[in-house]
Amino acid sequence: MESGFYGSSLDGNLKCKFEESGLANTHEIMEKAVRWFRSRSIFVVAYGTGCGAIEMPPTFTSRYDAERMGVVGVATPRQADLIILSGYLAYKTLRRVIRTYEQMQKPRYIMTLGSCPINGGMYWDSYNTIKKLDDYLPIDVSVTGCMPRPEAVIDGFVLLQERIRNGEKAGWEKYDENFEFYKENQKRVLGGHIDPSYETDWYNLKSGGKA
Amino acid sequence: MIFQIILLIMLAYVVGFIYFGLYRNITARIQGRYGPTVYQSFYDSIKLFSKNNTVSYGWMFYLGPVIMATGAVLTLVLVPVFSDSDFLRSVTSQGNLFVLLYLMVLGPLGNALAVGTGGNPFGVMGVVRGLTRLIGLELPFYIAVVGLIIAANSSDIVHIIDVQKTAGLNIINHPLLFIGAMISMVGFFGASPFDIPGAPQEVYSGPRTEFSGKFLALLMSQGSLFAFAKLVLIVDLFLGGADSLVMLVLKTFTIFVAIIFIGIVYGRYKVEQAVDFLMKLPTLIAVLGLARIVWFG
Amino acid sequence: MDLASKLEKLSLELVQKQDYLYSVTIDFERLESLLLSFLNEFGYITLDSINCRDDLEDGFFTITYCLQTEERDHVVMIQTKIQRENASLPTMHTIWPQAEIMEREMHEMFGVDFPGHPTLIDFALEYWDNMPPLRRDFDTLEYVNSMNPFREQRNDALDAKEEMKKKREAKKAAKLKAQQEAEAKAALEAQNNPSDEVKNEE
Amino acid sequence: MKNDLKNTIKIFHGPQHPGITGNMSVELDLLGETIKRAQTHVGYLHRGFEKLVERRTVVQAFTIVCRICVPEPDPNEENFARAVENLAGLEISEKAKYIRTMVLEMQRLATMFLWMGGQAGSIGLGLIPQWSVCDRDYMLDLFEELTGGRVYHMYAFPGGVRRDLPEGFLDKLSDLLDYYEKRIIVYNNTFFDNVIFKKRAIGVGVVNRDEVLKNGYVGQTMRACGIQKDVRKDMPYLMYDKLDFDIPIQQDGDVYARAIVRRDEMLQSIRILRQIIKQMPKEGDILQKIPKHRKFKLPADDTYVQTESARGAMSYYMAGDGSEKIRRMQVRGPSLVHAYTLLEKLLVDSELADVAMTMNSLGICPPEIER
Repeated sequence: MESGFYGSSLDGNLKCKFEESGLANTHEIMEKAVRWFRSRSIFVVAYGTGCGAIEMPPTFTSRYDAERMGVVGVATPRQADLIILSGYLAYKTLRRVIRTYEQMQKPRYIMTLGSCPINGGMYWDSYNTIKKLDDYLPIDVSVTGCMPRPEAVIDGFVLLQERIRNGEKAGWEKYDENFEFYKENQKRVLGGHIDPSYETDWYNLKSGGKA
Repeated sequence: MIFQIILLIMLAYVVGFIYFGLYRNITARIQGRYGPTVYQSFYDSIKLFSKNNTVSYGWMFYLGPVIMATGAVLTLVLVPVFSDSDFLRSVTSQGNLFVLLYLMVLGPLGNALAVGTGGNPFGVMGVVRGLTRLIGLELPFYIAVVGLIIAANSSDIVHIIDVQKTAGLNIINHPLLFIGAMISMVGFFGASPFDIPGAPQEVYSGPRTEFSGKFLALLMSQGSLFAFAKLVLIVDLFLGGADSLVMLVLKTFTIFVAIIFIGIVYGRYKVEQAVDFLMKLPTLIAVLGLARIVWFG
Repeated sequence: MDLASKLEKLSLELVQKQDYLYSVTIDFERLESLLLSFLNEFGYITLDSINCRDDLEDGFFTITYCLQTEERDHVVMIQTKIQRENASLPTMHTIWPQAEIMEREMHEMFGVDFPGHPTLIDFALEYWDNMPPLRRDFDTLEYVNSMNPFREQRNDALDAKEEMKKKREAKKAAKLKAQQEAEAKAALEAQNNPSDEVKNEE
Repeated sequence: MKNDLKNTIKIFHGPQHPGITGNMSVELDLLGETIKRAQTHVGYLHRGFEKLVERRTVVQAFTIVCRICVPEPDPNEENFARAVENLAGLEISEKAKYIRTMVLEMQRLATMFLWMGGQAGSIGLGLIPQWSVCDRDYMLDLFEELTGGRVYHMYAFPGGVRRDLPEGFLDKLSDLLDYYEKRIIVYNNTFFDNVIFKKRAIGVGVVNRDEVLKNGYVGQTMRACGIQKDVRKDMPYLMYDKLDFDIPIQQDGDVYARAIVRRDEMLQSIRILRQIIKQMPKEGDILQKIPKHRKFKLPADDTYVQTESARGAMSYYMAGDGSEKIRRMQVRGPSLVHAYTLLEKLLVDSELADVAMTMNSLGICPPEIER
């Protein structure tokens, strides 16, 4: 993959043109500007995967008001830059989350709330939740707590904005680079049934319940 | 001429986005919070233009936003911005209200074509809702426009503005027509209670569900251009146009705030309820206004 | 209570467990007919919940049906025992529609079969290929370890048990030290003022 | 049936959807926008609580039970605490009873405000969620002062409550209730009397009155059909038999009737809280010592407790076996039957636009369906 193709706002061709005409700086400045705009406008698709979903309404409504920082919720993953995974993920949820994440357009970021995606949290011995989310998806910001308060979530937004502004390597770049690693992990834990496919009667399975 | 058209589009782009930012800001204040900055929509649109796009359903899918943007730009250049000066009047003399009304429907049609290729059920559902709603929205607005044409004896917008200079503003002379047109304008702006096509609780983002990145940015830009064009059209038709930039901003902003205030306190109709409502009350009001013009001058 | 005398005719005993809570224990063979007579004759029209308890040591499941009357002012638990191996229960979904989902859940979580049940599909689990998870011989920790690697501890992470032990020992040591110091002090004082001690002794 | 489904399209309403009340999904077969078949799917939140509790001692389990229902944790704590008390034969002091009752009613109010936001949001009335979630936050502030936690409180410990009331707490609560009373009038004007809410909600999601009792529907779904039942009155627990309150009912059984019942219940909650503030004993133990509470052994017995949550009766079945661990704890919340038996039936022949509204008004809480 050509480096900088996704990471930079401008593709290599344009960069060359700038450099040819002695305007290498312009490219840098524009890059910086685009990064600033990206940090200033974050569209969130809030996937309420767990308990943390209960602190999402306060974060986005009038008392804490994340919208003043340019963080605004959208309905579909196609339009979103950031997906918030608010808590532990059951295996069943992880399948949907992977699909949702892969539907998002680059650059895309992941933020998790709570301790459970980090190390299992309260449900460390639960048979139906995953313990280490960063094996399966690249996480940009983890907000700890059970659950994190809205202030902490907003702090997470600020951290993410700083990272975007500084041009640090984001999770989706790691996902592209280590795609096989992530897919292998996903396959291991989800037993090969990763994507909800349109062919199988996904919801009328009679797989389980064998005594 | 070309220069003026480009200037007009830029003006509309800036004013439209600032209005959209103000819309978010004012809504936020009513809801008891600070809200985003006024320039937030700029940030959003620039960010979206810089996003990658990996979704493709064929060329028709790409063409949809372009057709919508074409409709918006053509509408814009056919609406006279200032009443007195020829500045920014662009090609208004080439068209009239009928062309304008036709062009206003171009956007939804282009949208329908693109979303149809996209194949997302929510998008299709949103388009069907949008077109159904359009039937209801157009009726009172067209009746109001026909009334104005009869009253002014011309379908030229410039002439309608000129008539208002001598005979008084249309909002005072024909208040019934104004009310009918305003109610359908609320719908044209996608404010509650007529924000049915993109109802997030029902069909995600409706027609926009599959659009992302640059196409979403294009949709947003055409939305703001179109919003500005519609506001100017209402000002031209009912408030006698504007002779300076200050007056233009003042008059359009008043209309805009009225639409926000109507929208914020109402929930969302179901689509058949909306058509039912629009076919009854605003249509009745507009028809009464039309009858008044026809029989009493 | 009225119900108690009615049950006595069926040679069953009604036990009051708490306020507003009664229980009846019955053989599996008579369960279905008793549930029907509770519904049709005694007026217990609401099925509140069906619940299964795994008594692994004794080798059976204890099934509890919680019923309420129209008044909803008390609960009667009807309990029965079924074999753990190839467990099977009559389905109640034709009588109480809500039993359908409760039985589906029990089928998934305990592996109890319900012949005649229309929708014994997955309830909460997906692609589950282990034994039903709520059976007590299912070891969830072992399953977790086989599926998920745990995150390694941070270098500066402390073991809570060890730390508590250390803390306790430190506390003990401090206490001992204080005691010794006090003793030493007392001894020192005694050395310094032998006369006092002598006086005391006297 | 088969013929009906011939020309339908199938969509999944959820799990990532703004119009769903959490992480669950409804599979819909649509003909146009009319729903021909609906099927609920859960499992996205399954943690196996009932298994986890079996692996923990009473004190350890006490910290996780509140996570069973996220918007409304306190009825879970109350149920758990009362089940343990019933099994162990503990009697708690009057003050602890009063405090627990107070916490339950505070939680009811907070949940109602959150519900109001969801219900208004489901018809696109974006103003009300912004206000009501903020109003709920003031209650959470009080919770934080009382228990140390904003959402999860871990407060109702078996044998009493974990902490005493902070100084001046009751005055603050009283002030907040004054504020709420004023706010409910505002909400009444903007939301409950809203023309469009009435137009959308009246006649939608009508529950058949005959089925209510048989199918085990509880809470507002039952009371909106004119059945005056409430666990707080019928099987009183804590101090509810000494408090004076009414059970509001409506006759129509539709979404609007349920909304009105909830509004009236908010007023009743305020009324109960005012009485508690007046009657709260100044002195008294708050926590009865459990002997050997770390290695506390539950007797081999079972019990079934019910608490009226803000969405209906919530029941716990608990059995001990003479060891430190709990043998079996089963949670039966109101959502299970509502989300399956009722919702799948109500959605048929209704429209896509009504799905979010109906779900909200039934008070469906996914984490409690599947635990």
